[in-house]
Amino acid sequence: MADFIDYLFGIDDSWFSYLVAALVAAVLILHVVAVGALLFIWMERKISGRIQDRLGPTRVGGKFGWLQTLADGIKLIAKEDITPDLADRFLFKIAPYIGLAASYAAFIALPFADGVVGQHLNTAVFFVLAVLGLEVFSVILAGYASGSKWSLFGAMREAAQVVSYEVPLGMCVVVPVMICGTMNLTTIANMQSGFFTNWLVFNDPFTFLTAIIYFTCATAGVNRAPFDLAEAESELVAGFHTEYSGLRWSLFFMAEYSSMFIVSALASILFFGGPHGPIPIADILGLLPTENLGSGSAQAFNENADGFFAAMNVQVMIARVLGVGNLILKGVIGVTLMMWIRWSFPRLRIDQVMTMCLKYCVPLAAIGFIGATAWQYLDLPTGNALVDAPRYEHHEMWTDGLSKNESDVEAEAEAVESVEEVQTPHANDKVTDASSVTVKTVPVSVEKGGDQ
Amino acid sequence: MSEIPLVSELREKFGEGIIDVNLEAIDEWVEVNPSVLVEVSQYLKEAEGFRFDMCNSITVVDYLETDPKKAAKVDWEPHMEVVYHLSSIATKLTLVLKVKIPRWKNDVEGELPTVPSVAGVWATADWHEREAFDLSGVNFLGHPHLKRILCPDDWEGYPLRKDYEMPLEYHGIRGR
Amino acid sequence: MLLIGTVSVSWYLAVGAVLFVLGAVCMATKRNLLGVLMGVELVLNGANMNFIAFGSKVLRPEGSLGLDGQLIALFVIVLAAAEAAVALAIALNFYNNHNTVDVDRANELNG
Amino acid sequence: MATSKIDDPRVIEFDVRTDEMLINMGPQHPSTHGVLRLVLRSDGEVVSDVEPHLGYLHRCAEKIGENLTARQWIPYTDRMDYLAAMNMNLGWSLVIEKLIEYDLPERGRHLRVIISEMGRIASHLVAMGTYGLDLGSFTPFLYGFRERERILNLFEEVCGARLTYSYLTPGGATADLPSGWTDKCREFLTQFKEVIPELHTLLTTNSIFVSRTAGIGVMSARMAIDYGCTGPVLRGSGVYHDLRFHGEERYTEMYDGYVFDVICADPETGKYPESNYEFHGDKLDYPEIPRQAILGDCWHRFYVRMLEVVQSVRLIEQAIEKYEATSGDWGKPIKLIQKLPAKEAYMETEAPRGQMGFYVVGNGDSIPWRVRARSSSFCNLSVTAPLCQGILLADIPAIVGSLDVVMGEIDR
Amino acid sequence: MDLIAVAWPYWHQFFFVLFAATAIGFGFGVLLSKNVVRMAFYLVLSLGSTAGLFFLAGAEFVGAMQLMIYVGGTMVLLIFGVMLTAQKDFINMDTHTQDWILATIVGGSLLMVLLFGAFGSEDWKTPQDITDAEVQATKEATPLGLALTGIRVDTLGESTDAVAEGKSGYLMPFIIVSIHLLVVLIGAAYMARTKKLSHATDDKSSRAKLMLFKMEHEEEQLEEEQYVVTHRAKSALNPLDSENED
Repeated sequence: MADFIDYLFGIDDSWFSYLVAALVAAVLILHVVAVGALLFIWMERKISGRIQDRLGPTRVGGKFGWLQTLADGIKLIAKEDITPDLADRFLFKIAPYIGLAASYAAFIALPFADGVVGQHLNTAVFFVLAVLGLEVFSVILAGYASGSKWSLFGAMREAAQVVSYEVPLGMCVVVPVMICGTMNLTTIANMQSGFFTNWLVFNDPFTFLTAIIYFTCATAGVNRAPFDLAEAESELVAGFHTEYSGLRWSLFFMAEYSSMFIVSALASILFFGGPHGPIPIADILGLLPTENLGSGSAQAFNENADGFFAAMNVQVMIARVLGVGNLILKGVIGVTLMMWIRWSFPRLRIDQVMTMCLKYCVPLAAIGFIGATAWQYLDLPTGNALVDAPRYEHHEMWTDGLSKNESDVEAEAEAVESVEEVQTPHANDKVTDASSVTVKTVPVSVEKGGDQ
Repeated sequence: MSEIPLVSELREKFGEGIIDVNLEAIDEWVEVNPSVLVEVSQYLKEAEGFRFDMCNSITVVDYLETDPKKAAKVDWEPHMEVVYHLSSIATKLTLVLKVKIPRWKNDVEGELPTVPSVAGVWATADWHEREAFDLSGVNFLGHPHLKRILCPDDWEGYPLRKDYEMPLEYHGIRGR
Repeated sequence: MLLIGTVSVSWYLAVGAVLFVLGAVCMATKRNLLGVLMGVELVLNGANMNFIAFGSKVLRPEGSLGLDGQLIALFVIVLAAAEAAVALAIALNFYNNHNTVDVDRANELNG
Repeated sequence: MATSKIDDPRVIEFDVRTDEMLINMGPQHPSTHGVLRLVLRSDGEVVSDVEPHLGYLHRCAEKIGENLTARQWIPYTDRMDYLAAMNMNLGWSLVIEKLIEYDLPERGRHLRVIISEMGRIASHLVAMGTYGLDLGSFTPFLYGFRERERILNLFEEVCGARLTYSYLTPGGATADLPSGWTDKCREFLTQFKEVIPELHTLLTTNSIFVSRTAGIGVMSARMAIDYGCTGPVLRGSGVYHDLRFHGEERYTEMYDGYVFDVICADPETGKYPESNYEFHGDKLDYPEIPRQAILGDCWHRFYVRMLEVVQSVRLIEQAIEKYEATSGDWGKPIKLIQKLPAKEAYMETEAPRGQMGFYVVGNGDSIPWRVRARSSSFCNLSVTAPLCQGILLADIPAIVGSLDVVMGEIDR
Repeated sequence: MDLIAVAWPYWHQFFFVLFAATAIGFGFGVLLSKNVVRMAFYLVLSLGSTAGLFFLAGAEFVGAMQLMIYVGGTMVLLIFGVMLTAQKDFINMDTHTQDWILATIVGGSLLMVLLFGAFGSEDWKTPQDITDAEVQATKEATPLGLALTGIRVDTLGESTDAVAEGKSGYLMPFIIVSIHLLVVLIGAAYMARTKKLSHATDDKSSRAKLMLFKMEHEEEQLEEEQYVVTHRAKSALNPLDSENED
């Protein structure tokens, strides 16, 4: 992007172009957060309406009341911003922004498609989870600072719940990380390209189990019904946001809806192929030449301007748009599922939520993890192998930038030989098609050593 | 009706405590002396064959005619009646107990008349007696925490008394 | 933004040192048991900063600790979590038994 | 600070001790069904003591009754249990009829059965929906209200009002049923029967619902009777008592010739009466009683209401047939200034929330000397304090919701 | 859009100043704030900024872990503790003036020493040039993970015996820390319990116990059969009907 701006204005590498590039990315993500929240709130109303045998909003904005949320947003902005007397004013005012900032920051590392990502991180999975986990602070601080007992109850519940559910959530996330051998979300997604049988959820029974546990824990992690104890309206009035009004109140909801989308999108990347649809349309149409795909990531583009513009052709752009569409669609499906659950079930009690986590989610996640490890270790057939579909493995590794010249590739080959005796969890990695793979997992990890 | 053996048993057991029995009324009632009310209640609740295990309602009726013209015509002295409606889930019987009390204790205006509390016999009498105290101004002796239930704690007067007058104002709110 | 010239390891060490001292002073001055605990966290972070700085190949490709720095930092984080859990349990126990979190009042062992 | 009575399991072992606090639940709280105020004494999430505070809706309706004639007070009964106003009208009408010894024509009797059982269905639907709401499920509420709206439409055709009907009066009813109304009623029942399994799926058999209600707020039969609990609350504890069977003759004769079950679990076997509920020609069984449920818990109270709805449907079906088979007078209202004899009468009817009693003392004038309403919710609510000891905060809406109180009736 | 890699000199400085300023600033916040909840809040921000510095120094995995374990886990725990004990008297606690003076003197001199040390070495003070590739390489987490399992990929080229045998990793410390953590968590959970009552820790929950207790006390004199007349057969007729028939 920055290169592109340099090129556009005919200037040299300067901080200006990077600033513009960063702003563009930031604004785009902000749109996902803000417009996404608008869309999801509208969706929630329509979906709950349909579930409850009514219409939902119908008037504002012409058909289907699609501008209803915007109208409500304007109303909320116009409302008085009330701070209770007993509140800790500073914390009370800042709390909603922390939540929004956390869920916004998590988008930074979330790849919408190969190369469409705010900041490319090698530890993207954990970054997203970690940053999303910070959202709990907004709830705790809001609950504490409100000076209301109901808010405090909500905050305590939230703290206990989120910290507990992070454990099984992390264990579930480790499974795809373990199978793919990387924490890079782009790579994890690319490893699931091709037909839907290649999705990790169908890899083996344990990943299927893990996907379900992940979704359950994610629902609990973002405080959605039946785990929405922090804002249980029948018990705690409105929980942690009892005392909030106007814009600050709506910020909590923007944060909630965007984190719903993040966990759904993360689920789709980790288990459901991410930007890759069930049928590799882009591949079949030849939009995404396989030799481009491996190096289609951002840092490869940034290698040099030529490489960047070479890759920036129309075909790849269409493929990326398809990928972004796919991911957003899957995320929306996940969000819809959460809404469906919310409007169908009563709420659990706090001890039941904890029991669910400690008695069911943690052991099941552990079983899923051990089972998936054993499956990999024993090299049992994956779901993809059963249907005998072609397997695409597009590993995009940290050495992409290094192994550009022939000598490096040779060195890599040597490295492979030199460390063959090193048994690692990835030694039995899946069979790969040599032509479509840039670098193989294990050798790449040790290539640096070979270099020296 | 099966009240007749009941009445004879009651008379036998409590003698002077049973003041009056009316079997012609729509709902047959027994008037008892306040001093034996708790014992009678306990007996009625536990006696084989009756088992009045449920206290449906406790009502206080204020007999005071405020209109002097009509007051001349009535055939009773001003007094209050505490009416206990009892029924039995085990035997499906019903009974009305009545206790007659003066409107004010020792006829001193403001001193609440007293009746022994039956909250120890039927747990439900707890709230009913609080309501009767709140609205009619009857002091139930031995009640665990006799305080107003429907009106605010600092309300003045007992609204269901015939001579009750709405206060002119309550915390700055106009009463009438 | 170009106040300090190119950032070198020393600057990271300086940040670590400041955090360390802030934490140490915090430990010394706070009367609230949990405040003391927070000081400990700051101290550990200041120390961690040094490991990261020395282990960073970005800052100092030649002569860096390499992975060891990051690994030790990881261990420090994990141990800090364990330390916090134990300290918090002690704090709660103290609170339960003494009805206060003022460390100055924990003087039972005084002669 | 919990007391240290070791033998008393009411003192719960806390993971971490926090300080006790007093919390006001209500009068403005989403799950207190109006303006009930509960003062909770809680240590963290564990509530050790609950004290209900009433009176936020107090209008002293009894005092008003001492200044109005019997028929004029009918609208005030509407405003007691505003969710089952027809049944309130019925209770007052019957006690006045008892006082003036008036006998209702047969057509009016069947009319009253239709109307009061419809009122019971409407009330139980609200109870079901709001209970779902208390437990955090919004959808059953709207499902219940959708059906209730249909009943209200029918009521509107009958009397012109949708909430405060003032339809049943001493002497009968203000008007006969409009022509063609019974067909609409049948139509409603046909479609309503199909909805019942949906409601069971949404709540009764939902595992989260079961885990929230089963074994919570267990009330023994003795306790229920001692605290004067009546209606579904009493029957949920396994006490076989329904005034439609066991009440005064003047009331039970209204149901002469009707076939229906008293919904109550047999404490010996724990079984409810078998289903007589036709669904597309097949007999549809009631949902299974979950393993965790204990007789007298919140789940049973809810279940009793759900099954009573089916019995009401049965009753209405019979009543419509009987009503159509009879002709003549439906029972015209008594005169507005009908003189009341100098006697007193007390009568209880089986309203949806329990036994609603009215007591009237006449003095020969048309205005009663003393009027008294014995509220079923009032007595049912009094059991809150003993039930809510040593429970979790989230159980309070579950328990109070299962008692199904209406503040209009409690505060009068 | 890989900003840090290419625009290294600019962005490194910018973000270093940003994160260092917030880390130190909120560190001062922790020190100076009297309100314990705000202290915790400032500490969260300070630690978060430190995580930013870790990212900046190329330790992405450690940074993410700092966010996840430290900020996300430990700090939530800490705030939880603060809220449990934050009764009115303990929210604000003043420090004695003599403590302040003493601490400032000792802390100031310590800072001087440390800063002197930090800037004392020319080797540390002079920035070194790096290539993009090295920036990328240092961010990979796989070598870190392998090192925790005992395999040091970065030292494979070296020729010491330990390296040749693959023993230069951190497998043993990793296992020790894992067990340590487990033991500590169990111990902490045990310690934090109030050991007042152990009555309700049987197989049944205290809830069930409570219920049984209530039932026992209520049903002492209960003759249940009095209340529960035998259950009606289905389609029971109204009793009045049968009376009429009789």
